[in-house]
Amino acid sequence: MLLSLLLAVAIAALRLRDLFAVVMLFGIYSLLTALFFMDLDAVDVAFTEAAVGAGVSTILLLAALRLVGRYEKPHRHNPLLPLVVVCATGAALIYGLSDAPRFGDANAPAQTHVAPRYLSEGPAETGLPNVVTAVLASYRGFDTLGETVVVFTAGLAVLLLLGMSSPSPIPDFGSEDDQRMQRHAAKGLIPFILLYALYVQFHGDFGAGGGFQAGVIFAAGLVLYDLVLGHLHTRQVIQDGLLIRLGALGVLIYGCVGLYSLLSGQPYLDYSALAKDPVHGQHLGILLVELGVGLTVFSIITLIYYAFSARRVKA
Amino acid sequence: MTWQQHLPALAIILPLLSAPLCMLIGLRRVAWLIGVATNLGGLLISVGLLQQVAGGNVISYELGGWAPPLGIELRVDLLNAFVLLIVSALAFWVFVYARRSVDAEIDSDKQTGFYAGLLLVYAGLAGITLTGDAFNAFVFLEISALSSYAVISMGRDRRALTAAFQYLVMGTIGATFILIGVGFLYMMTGTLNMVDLAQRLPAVSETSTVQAGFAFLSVGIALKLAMFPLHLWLPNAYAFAPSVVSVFLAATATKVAVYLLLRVIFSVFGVEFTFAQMHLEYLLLPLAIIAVISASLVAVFQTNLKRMLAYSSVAQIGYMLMGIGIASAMGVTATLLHLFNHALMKGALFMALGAVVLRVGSVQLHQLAGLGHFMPWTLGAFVVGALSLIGIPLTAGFVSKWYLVSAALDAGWWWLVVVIAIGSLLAVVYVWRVIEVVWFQPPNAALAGKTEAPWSLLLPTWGLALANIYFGVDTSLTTGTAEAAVGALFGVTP
Amino acid sequence: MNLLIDVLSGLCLLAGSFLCLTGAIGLVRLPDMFCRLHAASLNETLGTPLILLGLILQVGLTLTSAKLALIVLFVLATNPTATHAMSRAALHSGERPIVDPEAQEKSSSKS
Amino acid sequence: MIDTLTGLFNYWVAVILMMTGLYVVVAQNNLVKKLVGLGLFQASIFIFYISIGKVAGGAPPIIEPGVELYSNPLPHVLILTAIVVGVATTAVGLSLVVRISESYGSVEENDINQADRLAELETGDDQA
Repeated sequence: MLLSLLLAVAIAALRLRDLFAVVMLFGIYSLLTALFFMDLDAVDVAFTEAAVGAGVSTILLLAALRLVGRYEKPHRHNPLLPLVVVCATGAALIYGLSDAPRFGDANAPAQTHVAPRYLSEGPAETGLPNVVTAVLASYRGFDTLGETVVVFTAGLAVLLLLGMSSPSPIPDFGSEDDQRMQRHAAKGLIPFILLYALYVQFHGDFGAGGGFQAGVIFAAGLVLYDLVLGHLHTRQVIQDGLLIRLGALGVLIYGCVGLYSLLSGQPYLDYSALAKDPVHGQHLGILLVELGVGLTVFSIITLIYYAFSARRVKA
Repeated sequence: MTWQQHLPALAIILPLLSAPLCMLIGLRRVAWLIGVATNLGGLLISVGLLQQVAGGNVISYELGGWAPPLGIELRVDLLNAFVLLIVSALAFWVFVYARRSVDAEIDSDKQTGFYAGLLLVYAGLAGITLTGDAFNAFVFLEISALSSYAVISMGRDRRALTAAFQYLVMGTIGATFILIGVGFLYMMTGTLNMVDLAQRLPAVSETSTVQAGFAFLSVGIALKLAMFPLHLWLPNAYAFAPSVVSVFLAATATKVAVYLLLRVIFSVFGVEFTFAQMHLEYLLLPLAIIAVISASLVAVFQTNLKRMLAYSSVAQIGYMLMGIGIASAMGVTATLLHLFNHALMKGALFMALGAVVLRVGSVQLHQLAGLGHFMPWTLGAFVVGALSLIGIPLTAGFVSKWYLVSAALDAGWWWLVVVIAIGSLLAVVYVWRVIEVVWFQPPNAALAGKTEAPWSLLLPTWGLALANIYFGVDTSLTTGTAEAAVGALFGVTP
Repeated sequence: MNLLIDVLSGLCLLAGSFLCLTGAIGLVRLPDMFCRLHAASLNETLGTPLILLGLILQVGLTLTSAKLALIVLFVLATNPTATHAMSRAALHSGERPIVDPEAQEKSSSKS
Repeated sequence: MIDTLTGLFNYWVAVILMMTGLYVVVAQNNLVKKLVGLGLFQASIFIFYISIGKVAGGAPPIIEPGVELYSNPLPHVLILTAIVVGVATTAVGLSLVVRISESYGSVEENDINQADRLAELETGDDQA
């Protein structure tokens, strides 16, 4: 049911020329995917997809549309080659799946080789009931370091491409009076959003969530503030140059936690070196690296949003 | 653990963390210094690693202290220690060269970010080279890819932007294909570790899932390494990127993709599966041959020298794939040697062009008539690199072609030798066009008053040019390492 | 007591679902932007909280019900604001409510 | 046959979604739409991965006393990383698109290619 909705949305996105509608459909698509992930027990992924796919991506796409124009030009194109490529890919996928283990099969190789070890030993070894966080931050912590660097790289790339935004008062979405209602609502909500972000940040070891989601939510709070109160206000709170430095700092926090264990004679990123009791060390290490992730994600997403929103439409 | 045992991790995290450090400090000169220091460190580390594995032993580094397949493992053997040496040596050399060229081509307020981006490209490549985990390779692939999109787009020409965009689309499709492939393999084996995969795959190698997984992995990597029909992103990306980026990417990025292909074909799946069962050579060889011939032909008609060299790179990748397609130890040795030697020659050639860009501001052939009289040293280095590219004896290029020809003859494929000869002849043609214009045509009036490139550019350029000659004469280091690495590669596979 | 709670929560759920359904039908059937917004806001401001209220009654006094209550508050705070912002934006971009019955005919046959 | 059809239903839909996304990327002319297509393509792969990890009757992998069967956490971890990579790519792609639109005045692939070709023909010089 959910899947057929997904399909309908995807095909509608393919056909529409109004890019604004396409972007909104893309957001809906992400939300539906998140629901679907929920259904498949992937709560952390659902959380992230809702925050990132439906939230951040959509905002970025809209911000870009403001700059490049909303309508796609009609054009003729020859769909033969793309169709061949797509059909070949599809055929290969279908061929590959015909021997695959059945959906939901508890005896599939994926479920019996490495994963059970995470589930049975993970909580004891890392002290965290949320196995996803445990695997993410400890067992495969190096991937997550890489992921944090990817976020940082994206911020760097956007900064190189669009440059630092100079605070300018132009984006005026209407007179004071026009925005009064949103302003009051937003002012009431923002503290709670930020509070919620902190909750997600520090509660990720027990429930769904973690540094990444928290960073996104924190950035969302700031973006909301920025949208409603105008640019000058937000930029008084926090500026670009500071943001990219905070992003760098987040990566360095993560990296230096690893370096610490390396210096104390353990392998890189072995958090058990952080405290006398290995499990305690793991817990501490995970908290610290999640903090680094949260910091980087928050500052880079805000930075990217700044870069897009400060850009003027050029004639 | 002693500090020597930490070298594999340090090789990756040193550049990975120095990039944010550059941004944290935010001064362009400091960033350059950090870059040089980091890359010097990286070079020393890779030499150290090569020494540690020289006897044929394999280092396994368990990140986070979790034994694979539970955690992520870095796995160093001769093959990737050799590739890491290529990448880090070139990275160091490029950074030494970079300062003047970057000052001329990049706005001063963006230089810090630019150096950080270069460091991230290097970190990503080092990560791909050393990791023993399939998904981790994907993550590092994306780090190097995202940062290369950024640094390519810093080119002065607006086409650098479209080239970077095209690369982004193709690169992301490639990475996503790799992700699908890894997913298929995970479905059938339940593991992501490459060694573990190699152990568990033979049992399920008959299933269509594994076969499709292999197909998706190969196509994804082929997109990244610009294998012939999937090479369209490469020429413009190299041609319009800043000079430093052209040098660095041409010398290293595709090499690492070739390494990844070798790893997948020989270590993860094994020769049994890839050649005896899937007959990869029927796909690789024809594509390699078409790549060599067609890309060389296109190169002949280019007027932009950087683009000419970029097409030449596509042809050279064709040679490397040919070596893999022969599927003998000799053939793969030729591929490895060519990885090394091609990095040297393309490095020298692109560095010489970078110096030309600095002085003349263009690499358009008709504007460079008689430039040899004004910049004899720069263009002298260009000639040395070009000779090596053709494969003249006593240059590095000759050694790898010699191995390739021997491998083809061993397999009894004389027609392949003919193809190699035609490719080399075409290389003579496109190189000669340049030499003729810059040395033997009367000087272009617009060039009056142009002077030789500064020492800070000439020295690294000549360093690489001389390396081309050195490794053409004394081949013991390169061939010895390559043969030993390939021996291990074929030895571990049943 | 249990029966009473069940009946109450059932009623809430039923009413909420009914409102959501009418809201959805209205969203499709009504002629212009503003009427549709009206329909959408109907199901959001009353339908969703009613459903959530029904769920709270089902769960009883636990942490989950506290979270549900927070969601209710959040929905009540944001949805009217969003509706307001959307209608303002529509008005700004030149959209006007349809008051003419003939135009209404035309527009509804078009969509 | 029936078993293949129903037992893999999730995967089939994911395949169709992947094909739709890939088609948008390859065939569309508008650069923004290409990026949306890339997003669709990647999101469908997320569905594929998460489906691998589902165990029928399993619970979310947050350990609680009394629950025996959990879904596989590993694909979740991988996809968390992949989602982040995806949004990073989108951000970089969009900033490229913005710059392209500023220097070419268009975000349609045909227009851009044509502008490049014209410039090269006029000057005989492909380095502006």
